[in-house]
Amino acid sequence: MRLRTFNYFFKEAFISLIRNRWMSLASIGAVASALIILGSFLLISVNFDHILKDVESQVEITAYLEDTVDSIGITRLNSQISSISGVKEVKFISKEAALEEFKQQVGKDLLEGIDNPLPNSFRIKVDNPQNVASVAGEIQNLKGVEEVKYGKGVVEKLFNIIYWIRLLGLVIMVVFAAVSIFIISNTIRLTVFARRREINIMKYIGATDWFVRWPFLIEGMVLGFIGSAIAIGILAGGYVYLYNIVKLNIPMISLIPMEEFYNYALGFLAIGMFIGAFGSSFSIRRFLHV
Amino acid sequence: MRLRTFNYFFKEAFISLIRNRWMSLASIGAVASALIILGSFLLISVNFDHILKDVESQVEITAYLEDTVDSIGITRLNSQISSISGVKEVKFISKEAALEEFKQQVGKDLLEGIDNPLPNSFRIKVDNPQNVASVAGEIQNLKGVEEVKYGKGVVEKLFNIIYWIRLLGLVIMVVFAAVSIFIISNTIRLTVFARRREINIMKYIGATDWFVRWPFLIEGMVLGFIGSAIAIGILAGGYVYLYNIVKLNIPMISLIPMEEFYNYALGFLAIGMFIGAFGSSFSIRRFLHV
Amino acid sequence: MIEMFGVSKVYPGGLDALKDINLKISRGEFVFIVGPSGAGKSTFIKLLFREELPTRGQIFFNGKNITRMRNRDIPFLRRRIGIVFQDFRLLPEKTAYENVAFAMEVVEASSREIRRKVPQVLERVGLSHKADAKPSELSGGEQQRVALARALVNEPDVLVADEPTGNLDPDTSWEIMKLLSDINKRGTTVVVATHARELVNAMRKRVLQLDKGRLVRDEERGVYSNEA
Amino acid sequence: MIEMFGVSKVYPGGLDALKDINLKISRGEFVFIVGPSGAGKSTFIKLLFREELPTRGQIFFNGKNITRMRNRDIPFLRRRIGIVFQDFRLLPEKTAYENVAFAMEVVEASSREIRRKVPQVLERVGLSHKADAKPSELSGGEQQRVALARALVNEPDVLVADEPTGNLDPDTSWEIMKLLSDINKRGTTVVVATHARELVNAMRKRVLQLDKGRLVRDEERGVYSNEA
Ligand SMILES: Nc1ncnc2c1ncn2[C@@H]1O[C@H](COP(=O)(O)OP(=O)(O)OP(=O)(O)O)[C@@H](O)[C@H]1O
Ligand SMILES: Nc1ncnc2c1ncn2[C@@H]1O[C@H](COP(=O)(O)OP(=O)(O)OP(=O)(O)O)[C@@H](O)[C@H]1O
Ligand SMILES: [Mg+2]
Ligand SMILES: [Mg+2]
Repeated sequence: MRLRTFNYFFKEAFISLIRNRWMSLASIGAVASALIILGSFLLISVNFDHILKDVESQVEITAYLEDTVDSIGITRLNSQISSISGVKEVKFISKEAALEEFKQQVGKDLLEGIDNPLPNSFRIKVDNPQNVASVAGEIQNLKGVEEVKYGKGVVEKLFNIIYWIRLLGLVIMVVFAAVSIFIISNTIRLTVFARRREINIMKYIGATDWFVRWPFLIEGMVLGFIGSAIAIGILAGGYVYLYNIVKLNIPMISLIPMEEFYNYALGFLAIGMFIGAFGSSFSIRRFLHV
Repeated sequence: MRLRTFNYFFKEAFISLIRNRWMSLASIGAVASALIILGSFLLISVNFDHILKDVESQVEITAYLEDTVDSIGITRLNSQISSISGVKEVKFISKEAALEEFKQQVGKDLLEGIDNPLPNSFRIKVDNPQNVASVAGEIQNLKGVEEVKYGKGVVEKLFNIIYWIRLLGLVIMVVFAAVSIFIISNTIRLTVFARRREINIMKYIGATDWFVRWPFLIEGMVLGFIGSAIAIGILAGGYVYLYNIVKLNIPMISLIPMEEFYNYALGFLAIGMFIGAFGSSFSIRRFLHV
Repeated sequence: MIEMFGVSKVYPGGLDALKDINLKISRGEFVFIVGPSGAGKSTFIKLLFREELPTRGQIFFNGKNITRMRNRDIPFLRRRIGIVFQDFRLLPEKTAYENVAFAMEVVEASSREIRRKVPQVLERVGLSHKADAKPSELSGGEQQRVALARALVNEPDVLVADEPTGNLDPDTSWEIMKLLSDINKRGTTVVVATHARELVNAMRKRVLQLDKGRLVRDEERGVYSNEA
Repeated sequence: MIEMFGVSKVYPGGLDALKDINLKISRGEFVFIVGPSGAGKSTFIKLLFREELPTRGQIFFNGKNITRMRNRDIPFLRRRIGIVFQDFRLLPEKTAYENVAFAMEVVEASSREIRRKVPQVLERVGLSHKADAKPSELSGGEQQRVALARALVNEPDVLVADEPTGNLDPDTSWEIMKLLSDINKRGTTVVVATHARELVNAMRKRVLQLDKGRLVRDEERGVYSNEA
């Protein structure tokens, strides 16, 4: 195929985009709509996941120490616990600090006048929530540790819930992606359908399949590109807007900053162009066999 | 317009659905896809709201009693608190029960051998989370109540977050609904576009606008109906499936049973038919003026 | 029944398809419109049934000024004119029978009437055996005859045919012309744009000759061309 | 160059459009195909360039059996045959110039070649002044001539024209026939399906007459019809 023919394909594709501007807009709209929906859901679920991770990372192990452990023992235990693989953070809570916290929690000096009944303790965070149980077990075995608590049961339940929420999110994501692809290719198919006679005629006067296909393919790619660029623009704009509102009004929820989605945006452009190109070249197949 | 003409419109509509079966399927697919997306999001957000309500209703007020209050005083306080407007549930926690719970919480009998330092208390739930602060204030004023706690600050923050999440959900819902309507009408417009010549010809041989429009309108309505019925079927099936999985695996999350969505389903049918009918009759407008 | 006063048509792009046409076609006349390719014959016909509006001038149909007609009255004008289009304009998804029947549905004829008249008119154009074929399954001449049948079926006041024998062999063309002549004898005004020299010469009807948009000849009992 | 052996075509629906056709058209011949409406002329042509496959029989083009041709070789067959379709088949979104140019793009001609030849061939069919008009802005006869220009522009081995003068006045028809005759004299095989009795009678070329799908006459220097 000559280079000049390729020039021709590009020229044809762009002329056709403009001549059929009405259908071009419909296709671009469909691509943009579908990707806006898909992208919104993606943003929601990625952020939700981010929040879930936050929740997971809140899970702590508390190790209560025997009253007999002195400050040397505490230092030793601290380094022993720190060296357990999977441990991310170790924090010592003296019995006084514990009492203070308890008072805070109950809201009043209920234990006033009596001896502090609370023990010294460590609070340990692990790097991966899945390791909580095993780390807790290892700490339990250390000398000087009287008891280990980590909300057994509750943590497993929480993880279970999080697991199911993630799975659900994934399922919905897959469904949405499939539906989006369907919507886009459906629209492109209709625009090709509206031009079925044109395709037939080209074939009748001796065009090869690829000669007919190329301009459509390029056209589809351009439509997909423009459509996904619009989707990305709207999503990015909307997200930044929301991000700032959330940051201002609900500081305790930390959303992922827009910058981290740049690679997703590229993915979207790729998806848009891919579906556009293959949607249209696939759709013309049935009109080529004349 | 004669009745027999109306019969004719219906006949025409159905014949055309079958003759243009390929485009009919595309339209039905578009309606179904858009409504599946919209419906999924609706189901998610209604359930999410349900869970948020659950969270809200977990907010409790704890009223610690003075040690001097005897069992008669407790009964009196119980009925006084109950009679405060907005109070939904009052539960008495004796100091022994509180100790037991504390032990449970800490995981070990840390307070062994010393006197129970904890006071008697009431735990109060309110009907509307917005009332927490005012109810707490009223209880504070009752004689025999030493202190009232309700996680001041935290509750307000929680409510704030919930407010924003709801608002976000609503915004996304509106966006999704708009995008869905766009997708559906876009597709219908394309199917009408593919038949533009046909519409012109009808007009050229003396058909009135309404004569051309009616079969399209009926056709659009049938397409919308079928499309939304399919969407409802898939959504209901998927939801019941998920509902059972969730019920089995995460009993602590209570989803809304399918039955409660029956009115939504009717709404969906109405939306589908409306967009189908008006989408198609609107789209043919520009081809009628010849 | 049809009157034109100073009618001109300039298509966007600057072409003068018709220039200052003045004429009168009376009820019951049979008129041929002749002229070379691009002379403005189809444009003349398009003005009659309001496919196009004239750029200047007035057109009256049965005393009504159709250039000033409201959009919603146009369908009723068109129903009184049966048209055979040069490019047929058949509905591609309907069979020959349905294409003809559709013209009757449009005027809300009863189904009994439809079942009676459609086969009758298909018979007259010699297409009974093709009633169930779609346009794409018909030969060029067969499509042309379906278009004619559709124009006839409602017994219009005027029958306007644009090149109704362009795809027909001489024998079939003759039959079609006889058919048009018959219909004319029963009182229908007939206007035929054509290139069929032999037929025009043989029929000796009124001939309007267009050339580059001008009406250059209007002759009773005329022939296709005065030269040759 | 074109040979048919026992070729029959039965359309779905049971109609025998062609029955047992045997014939040979040699390189450089000029052949008219005549016959009443629905006789099978267009079907004959559709078989030549593989729009339709015969139900039975073999067709050879330049010694190649085109009924056994692979799909991907069909475009190259079609490029050697210039076709004027009865229904024109112009690309509606392209101008007259672009429609003709497109046929050259298909064979990957250079843009210089295209800029040279397209105006030339439009000139030959008398449409230079309509180069920038789209089909919807052309009269019936003008569209037909664009279709002819498109068929000519690649200088095909065979020119096949289905009713190329159906929408043309006698004078223009004569010019077109002279054009076809010219082309034929320069070596191109020409096959014309037509109803134009006068032209066929005047040209005295080989005539193939079809009737209800049968080849009923094959006559050198023949006339349109032996009766009348
Ligand atoms: N929509 C249009 N826009 C611009 N020019 C047009 C349009 N329709 C027709 N024309 C031009 O107007 C002139 C008259 O066209 P018209 O169709 O009336 O010719 P005609 O007499 O019917 O010719 P034919 O015998 O070839 O059918 C032609 O030159 C044609 O190119
Ligand atoms: N796709 C098809 N399906 C079924 N029947 C068809 C199809 N195409 C053509 N026919 C029938 O085959 C017969 C021959 O058709 P063809 O188009 O070859 O006729 P023709 O000789 O070209 O006639 P005309 O002069 O009217 O163009 C006709 O009776 C026609 O109805
Ligand atoms: Mg014309
Ligand atoms: Mg034919």
